[in-house]
Amino acid sequence: MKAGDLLTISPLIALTLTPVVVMLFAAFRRSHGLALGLTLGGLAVTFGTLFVSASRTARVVTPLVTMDAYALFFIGLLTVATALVAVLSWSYLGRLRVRPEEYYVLLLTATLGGAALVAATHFASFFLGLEILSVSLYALIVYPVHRADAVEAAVKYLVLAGATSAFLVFGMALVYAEAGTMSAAGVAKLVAGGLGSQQVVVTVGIVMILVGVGFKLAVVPFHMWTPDVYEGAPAPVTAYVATVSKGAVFALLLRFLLPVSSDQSSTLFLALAAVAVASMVAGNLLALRQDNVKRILAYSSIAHLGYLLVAFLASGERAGVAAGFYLVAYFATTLAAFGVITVLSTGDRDADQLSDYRGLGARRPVLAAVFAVALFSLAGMPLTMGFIGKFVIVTAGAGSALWALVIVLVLTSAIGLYYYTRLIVVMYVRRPEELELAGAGPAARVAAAGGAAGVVVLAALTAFLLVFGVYPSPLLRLVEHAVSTLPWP
Amino acid sequence: MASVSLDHALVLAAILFAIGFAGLLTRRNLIVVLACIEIMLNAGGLAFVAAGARWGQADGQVMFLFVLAMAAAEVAVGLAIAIRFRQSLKSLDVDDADEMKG
Amino acid sequence: MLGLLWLIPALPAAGFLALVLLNRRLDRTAAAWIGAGSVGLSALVALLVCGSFIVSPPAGDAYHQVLWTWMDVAGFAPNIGFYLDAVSVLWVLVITFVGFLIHLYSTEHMEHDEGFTRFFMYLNLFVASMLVLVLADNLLLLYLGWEGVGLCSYLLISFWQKDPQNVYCGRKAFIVTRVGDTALIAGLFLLFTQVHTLEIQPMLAAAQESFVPGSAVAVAAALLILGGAIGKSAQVPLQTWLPDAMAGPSPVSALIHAATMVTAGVYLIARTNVLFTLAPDARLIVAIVGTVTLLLAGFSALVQHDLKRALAYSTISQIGYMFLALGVSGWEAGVFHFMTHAFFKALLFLAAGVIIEALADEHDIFKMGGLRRELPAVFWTFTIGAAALAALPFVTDGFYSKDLIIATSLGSVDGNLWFYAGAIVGAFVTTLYSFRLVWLVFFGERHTEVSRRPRRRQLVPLWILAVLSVVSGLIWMPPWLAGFHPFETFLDTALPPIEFTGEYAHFAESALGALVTISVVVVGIGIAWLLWMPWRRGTHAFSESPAVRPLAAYWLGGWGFDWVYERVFVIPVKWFARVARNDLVDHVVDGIAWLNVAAWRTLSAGQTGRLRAYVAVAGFGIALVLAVVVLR
Amino acid sequence: MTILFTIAAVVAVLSTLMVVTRTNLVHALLYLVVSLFAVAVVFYTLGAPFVAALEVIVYAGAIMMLFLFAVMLLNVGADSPLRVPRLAWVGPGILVAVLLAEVVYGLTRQTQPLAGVEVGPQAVSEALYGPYVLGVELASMLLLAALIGARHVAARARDEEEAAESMERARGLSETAGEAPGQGAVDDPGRLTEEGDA
Amino acid sequence: MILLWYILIPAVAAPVAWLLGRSRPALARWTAVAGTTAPLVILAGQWITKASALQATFAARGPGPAGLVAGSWIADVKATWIGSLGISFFLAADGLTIIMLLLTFALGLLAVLASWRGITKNVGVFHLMILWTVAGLAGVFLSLDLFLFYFFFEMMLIPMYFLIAVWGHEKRVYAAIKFFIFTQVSGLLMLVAIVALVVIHGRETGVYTFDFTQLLGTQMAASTAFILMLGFFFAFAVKLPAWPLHTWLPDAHTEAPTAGSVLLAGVLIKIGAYGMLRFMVPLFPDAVHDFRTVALVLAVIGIIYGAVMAYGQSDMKRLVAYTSVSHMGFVLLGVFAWNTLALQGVILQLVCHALSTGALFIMVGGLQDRIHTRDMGRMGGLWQVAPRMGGTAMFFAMASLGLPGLGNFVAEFLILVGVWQVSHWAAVLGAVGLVFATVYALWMMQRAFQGEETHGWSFADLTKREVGMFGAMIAALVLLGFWPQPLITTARQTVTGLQEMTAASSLAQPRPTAEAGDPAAEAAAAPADDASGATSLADDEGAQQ
Repeated sequence: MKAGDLLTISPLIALTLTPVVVMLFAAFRRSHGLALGLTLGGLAVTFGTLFVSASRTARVVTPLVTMDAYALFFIGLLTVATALVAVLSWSYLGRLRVRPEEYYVLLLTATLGGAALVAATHFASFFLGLEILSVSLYALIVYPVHRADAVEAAVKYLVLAGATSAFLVFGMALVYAEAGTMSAAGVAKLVAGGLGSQQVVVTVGIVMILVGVGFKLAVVPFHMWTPDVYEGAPAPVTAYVATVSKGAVFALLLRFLLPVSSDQSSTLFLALAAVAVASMVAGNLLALRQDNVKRILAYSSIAHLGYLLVAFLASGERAGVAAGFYLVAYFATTLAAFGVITVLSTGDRDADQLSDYRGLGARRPVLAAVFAVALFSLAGMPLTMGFIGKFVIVTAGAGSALWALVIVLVLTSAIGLYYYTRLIVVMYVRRPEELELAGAGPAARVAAAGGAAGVVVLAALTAFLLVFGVYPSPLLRLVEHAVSTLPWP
Repeated sequence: MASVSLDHALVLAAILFAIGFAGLLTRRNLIVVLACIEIMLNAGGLAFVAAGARWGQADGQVMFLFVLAMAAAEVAVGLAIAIRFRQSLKSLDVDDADEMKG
Repeated sequence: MLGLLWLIPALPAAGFLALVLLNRRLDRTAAAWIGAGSVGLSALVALLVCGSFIVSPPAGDAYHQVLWTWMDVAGFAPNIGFYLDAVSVLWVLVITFVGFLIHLYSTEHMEHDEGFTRFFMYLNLFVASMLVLVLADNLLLLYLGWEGVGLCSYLLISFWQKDPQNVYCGRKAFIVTRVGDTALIAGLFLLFTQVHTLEIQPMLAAAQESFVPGSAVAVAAALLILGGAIGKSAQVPLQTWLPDAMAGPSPVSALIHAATMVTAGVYLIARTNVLFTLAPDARLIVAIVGTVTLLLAGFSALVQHDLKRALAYSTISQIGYMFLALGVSGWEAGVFHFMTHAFFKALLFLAAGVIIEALADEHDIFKMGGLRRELPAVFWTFTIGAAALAALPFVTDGFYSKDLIIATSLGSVDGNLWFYAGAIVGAFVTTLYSFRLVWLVFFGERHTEVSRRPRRRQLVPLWILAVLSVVSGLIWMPPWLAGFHPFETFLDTALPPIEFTGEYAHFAESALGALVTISVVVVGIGIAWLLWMPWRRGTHAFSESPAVRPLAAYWLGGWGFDWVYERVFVIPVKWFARVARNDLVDHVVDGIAWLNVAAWRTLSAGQTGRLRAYVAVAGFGIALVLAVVVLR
Repeated sequence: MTILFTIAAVVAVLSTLMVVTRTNLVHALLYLVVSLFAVAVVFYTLGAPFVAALEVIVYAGAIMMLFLFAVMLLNVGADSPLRVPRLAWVGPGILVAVLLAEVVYGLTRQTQPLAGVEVGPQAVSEALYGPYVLGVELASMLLLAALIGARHVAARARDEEEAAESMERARGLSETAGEAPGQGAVDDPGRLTEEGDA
Repeated sequence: MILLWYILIPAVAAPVAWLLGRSRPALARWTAVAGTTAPLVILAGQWITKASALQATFAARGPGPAGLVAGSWIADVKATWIGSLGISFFLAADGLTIIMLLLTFALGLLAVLASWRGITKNVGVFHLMILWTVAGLAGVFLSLDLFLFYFFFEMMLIPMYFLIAVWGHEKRVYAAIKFFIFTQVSGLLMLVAIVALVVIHGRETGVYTFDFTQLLGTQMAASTAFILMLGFFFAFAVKLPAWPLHTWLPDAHTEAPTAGSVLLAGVLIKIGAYGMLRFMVPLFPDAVHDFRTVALVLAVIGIIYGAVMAYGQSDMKRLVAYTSVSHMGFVLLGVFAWNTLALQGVILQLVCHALSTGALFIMVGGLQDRIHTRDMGRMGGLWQVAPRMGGTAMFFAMASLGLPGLGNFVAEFLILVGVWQVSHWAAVLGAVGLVFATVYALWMMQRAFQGEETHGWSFADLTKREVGMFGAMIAALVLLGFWPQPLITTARQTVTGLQEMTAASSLAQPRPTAEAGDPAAEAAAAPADDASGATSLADDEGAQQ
């Protein structure tokens, strides 16, 4: 690994140093503000190094990692998302009865895991990235240790993650045993070459790898953990799980299994299509009459991954752009939604009961507006990025004639309308005087001071959603540039 | 002769993996569940080493090393969480943890 | 002078607008002056215009005045324009003159009604619509007038809207006539599609060339127009609404349901006679409808208790005569009978109005009686009207017009014995029921006291109409009596003359034919006198006897048409509306919603919250995919 | 060499089966150790001596120790202190004996590894610090994350919760033994050993 | 550039109304009035100045890019919006658009005026929603880029949803969600159809664009064309509403506040008809021809079913809502008849229906403000209490049953004459629908206004403001009844342009009527106007406007 390579992988290095620095400072003086400051500083440096790495020509650094435009784009996305989560968590952690410093360290290591995943072109970096991400998340999920549901969520996540990682390892081993290669290009060649019958072992291997990936993406057969972990984990961590964890893994899936979309009759394609349909249907149906806001968003994220799979299954660069843009839209929307939950949550209970949101339009108009815009974006209504995202996916789907998938997407997103509008109705429609009459439930009292930073972040996110909902061209061009570096057939 | 025995190694790994997964499904004690996960990971490592042996490359063993590291990390956090589990739910039975459903 | 033609309908319309806008600020006299005044002025202008038309007929015996193009859509360009020829002159004169008399009468009759202004508002609108109907130069404008009069008849029938029964009768009238109008509008579509214009004269000319006589299109067009006429002129099968229309005030019955609106059908058929000449079987149907209606209504009139309902059935019967005349292509006879009928029927209704008002709203003729001395003026005018209705020979106008129709029904080119027999029987029955009313109302002992005497403004119209009922017949004397028939020559400029070329033509035209009808009438009067004067109690007992009672009740109810329509049309619609009140299709939509919720319930039950279940589901998913991979 | 492989494989399978089926937790863990030894022997037969050694040192050594510590901490084993009935040693003992025999035989015979070529530690370390150097760094971060995570989860929550507990305990102790509150050594096995930090 | 103003003015006025509303509600109302009257005035100005252009006999020309197919566009604005997907911000206006914009702004103004007293709770946001809907509507009628059309088509949903959900009556939440899902699902299906069309066009010509004028005339297999047409039809049939997809309308109209109902009935459901006229039929003429019989059946069922259901209702507002279903059945008939007469009738019907139903809704809203109920069972004899209201109600009931002399009759007559040339049975059943219309109109009058006054109601008759509104609408309806020519000339070029676009398809030839014995004359009666058989569609030499 030559000296120049260090510059190319400078973002990873920055992401590695930041948690170490935060940890060291925490060892000497435990101050919450300092931890956050360092974290944000580290993330800023990482973002800076992206441009340094971009300027480098040498892309491949050791067979493990390729820092191409695609990787840099997603690392940038992850870094920004982590920064937002960190700011959102600042007020939240203040109210928790646990030491906040480790939280930031774990957050940074998780982001490093994500960055490694995104840049991975080899089983080793793929596996290690995934595991760093998972291990950091175990601790993050159970961060408020005194909460019983956090522990329960962490156990479920840990056991399932462990099991699926085992599947992942075994799958990789099988592929390596048969194909002799562990690099993304090799696997792509295999998949493109058609996993014919003679290479059954390789197909089994890839399927087992998909189990690991499927678990992280929480698509249907592996989606069972999502609602419990979303509900149990603290709100900012849930936001992190829903965005960075899923986004990084999806970016990796796109890079590794790109050619699967070219041959629509292959087993793998049919399997993934079935998973996509099942996710869309189950995700939307499960959320229909759900009363817990975090569980609703959990199920809706399952459905949204189903939509993303449709984009993944569509062939051609247009589909890549669709998936990339939808990911950014999904990031912004989910962060906004969970941001609102975070700001509304108290020390001992997250604001996930419907009664917390009753009449929010009157009590907290700004937060209600942010949540409404986020919900409309999830539903794919115009003026929001969600609309352009859904439109771009439908175009990609129609482009490669995936009519069945597109129709299922359209119909299931209709079911989605019901529970999104149901939340909005709770927020706006109940007249405040009805509220007094009904004796509002223990509406979560919001700690006034801490929420300010969070609200600023939310406002920025909402603006982002609306601006790129109306005029998405610049973002689309950026995603096109990023996706172009992938080896499209 | 060499490849045959290597297939055996893979078969062995598969068997161990299956047993670990079966344990995961049946046993209710959290510690045993963690152990089963370790078994599955170990089987994965074995498969990797076998694959590496076939190609005569060191990659398999390097991957085993990483799997080893991951297993260690997993156990460490797992057991810490197990202790918290015992403290908050007063038992190690995984099925007790069904507060969140629906 | 003819240029003022547009003023005739414009004046009552202006009256209507004035009354609508100034509604609150007008007291009774002002309203009366505007209401009656506008129609009076219109009558005056009509007199001037028609006078100059008669004195110096314009070129082609017709005057066409176009105000503006109503709409111009790719070749379909009807305009708002008026067409005056002999037929419309007659109609305009009758409408405006009789209308004015009735307005005059109403200023007195409706004195104590709190909706006074509203009454004149609707009456003015009615006269305006009727004038537009008869003056329209194209069928679409005619249809506008057609529906306008339908609306006003609804508004006026349900004028006393406090009582829901009146409103029901108004609704029934409007809906039944609307059924007829649907046929008419379908006719309009057919005609426009065939000849590309709805302007009557060019349309008739184009129809003349392009329609093959007797072809399906010709017959269809004629029948559809007949459908419209049947609805408006209350002929079988759409006659059930007219008896109920008596719920309105008497002047309304006089103006709308005797003189003008109900004859709109006759006007329409007369106006589009070319279509009917092209479709002989359509003409046959018109004649059949006429005959059936005149008999059916005649018998019903014979058993009525209510004075106004009896007159209503008699109106249906007389219009049946007009349809019979038109059916046997005696267009001019029908028109002539329209004029004479307008005078004596308006007279009868106005007189009935006075009688009812005098006896404190008592409608039942068996409770009247002996009013000869109490209301002498009404007695004489009513009797003249009844005589004209019965076609008392030589002295009444009814005789001249009805006998002409009876003669035409036999002698004209399409005439035949059946129609003649029907006409004769009808004449006999008409004589019976008209003089039945006279004997029962004015002779015998008195049952109810007379509380109000008719005032002068009520009696003047009565006397004028009585004089007209006598005099108006003389303008068309039958050939065997005298050669004086200026009315026929006047009508020949617009309508084809009656040709007595049937096989019995000679007998029909001769004095002998007339003698038959005259004897029928005289005998009828005699029998009527016998039945209801000396043997009154006997006749009453006979009609109450078990054998006759069901038949009398059947006739009283208008031959069961109402009963049938209620069962066939009204009840199914009401039932469906009640059953499907909250939208059958909605249940389908709710069904889909329920399916979703059921799916949610099952799926969320699957989320047991237990870790091992999660692993099991994941395991099952993996096993499934692996099986597919291995087996495929 | 294949015989060695098969015997080790059989031992591994048997011991893993026993792990899953034993109701007594400690027995299960013992069998797990045996299973790891068996897998180590398999590695040796496959010509990966370095990894075999690692398996024994790290897997059996470190990870199993963690398990035993946890068991001890959670006081789960049939509520008796960590004594293991004599009979329980028989099963694992026999299996380990077999493995020992195999190893001795293998070492003395200098037999050829199954796959023909033996990938020694030297090759592994070349690969490790060649192409996979980034992997090593990432692995180190992985362990760091695990370290911090475990520490946070296991450590006592610093808030007033345990202060309340100590108050309670003080009251309880003063009633019974009249000792000065707040300094009684924590002997409740269920409690966590480490003293809460500052 | 004027076209941009029509969207911007209400869009800008919306937040202003909201902000001002927070301090003083009256200001919000006046901003809303300004937000709707300003574009109305500009539009009227443009209408008059462009009158000559509209009058001129139709010549296949029009401003805008060369690809602009035969049409009478009098102004257009075109800018690329999302270049990579071929989406352009393309607004264009012709006769039909002007009429629809007039309707939008007029009814927007009426909606604001109608809720002058009625709305007291957060007035600012209420007027924000109204102005937002008006801006969305203006966008829909102006946009000629299919994506932009879909964007505005869906964007309008949100404010209307809030209007119903927040300010509605008892079952408002159910009604709002039902309205929202119905329209959104059908909209999404249309989106799939649009995208499929673009993809097919792209694959055929290599150009991926959403510009309607270029997508026109895309050749594709008949079966695919039929499916795509169904996609469009489904969306517009829900909006129209056509028979089986209408169940959202009664709920939405009944539960919406007066302003909401006026906007809904007045303009929102017109988008269905407008969409069919502008996009669906020109894009898939042959598919429309094959689908014609089914559509006519649905329309006729809609007319009669709507009328009978209206008769069956006890809630007055629900009755009026069902009348819209019945009237829109005529529009569906007219669209699928697709000859000049029917199309002119359809455009006229859109305007007259908006006026008559809008007025009825304002009437019922006013009544509800006074006696706090819409149940006709508890009304009766209100004519004695409020004669002026009774008279106006009578007038608009007559308008809704299609009394000649009012605009509705002229529209329905033109439609039925046009339909007669295509299928006799449909025209006759349509005419029978008029009888049913009479039944429900008079039934409503009897139950509410006539009959004995038993419930002891006593309330103020129409206020000056209400008299002004109703007076304007009565004058408009009577004017349209006697002199509809201005509207007809404005729409003439559009109608001829539409016929031109489908001239090459089987839709243009009149269907040979199956009646036996029809003389040869029938075949000679080619489509009423003798539009020159200009086969070549793209012939535009108009310079960039």
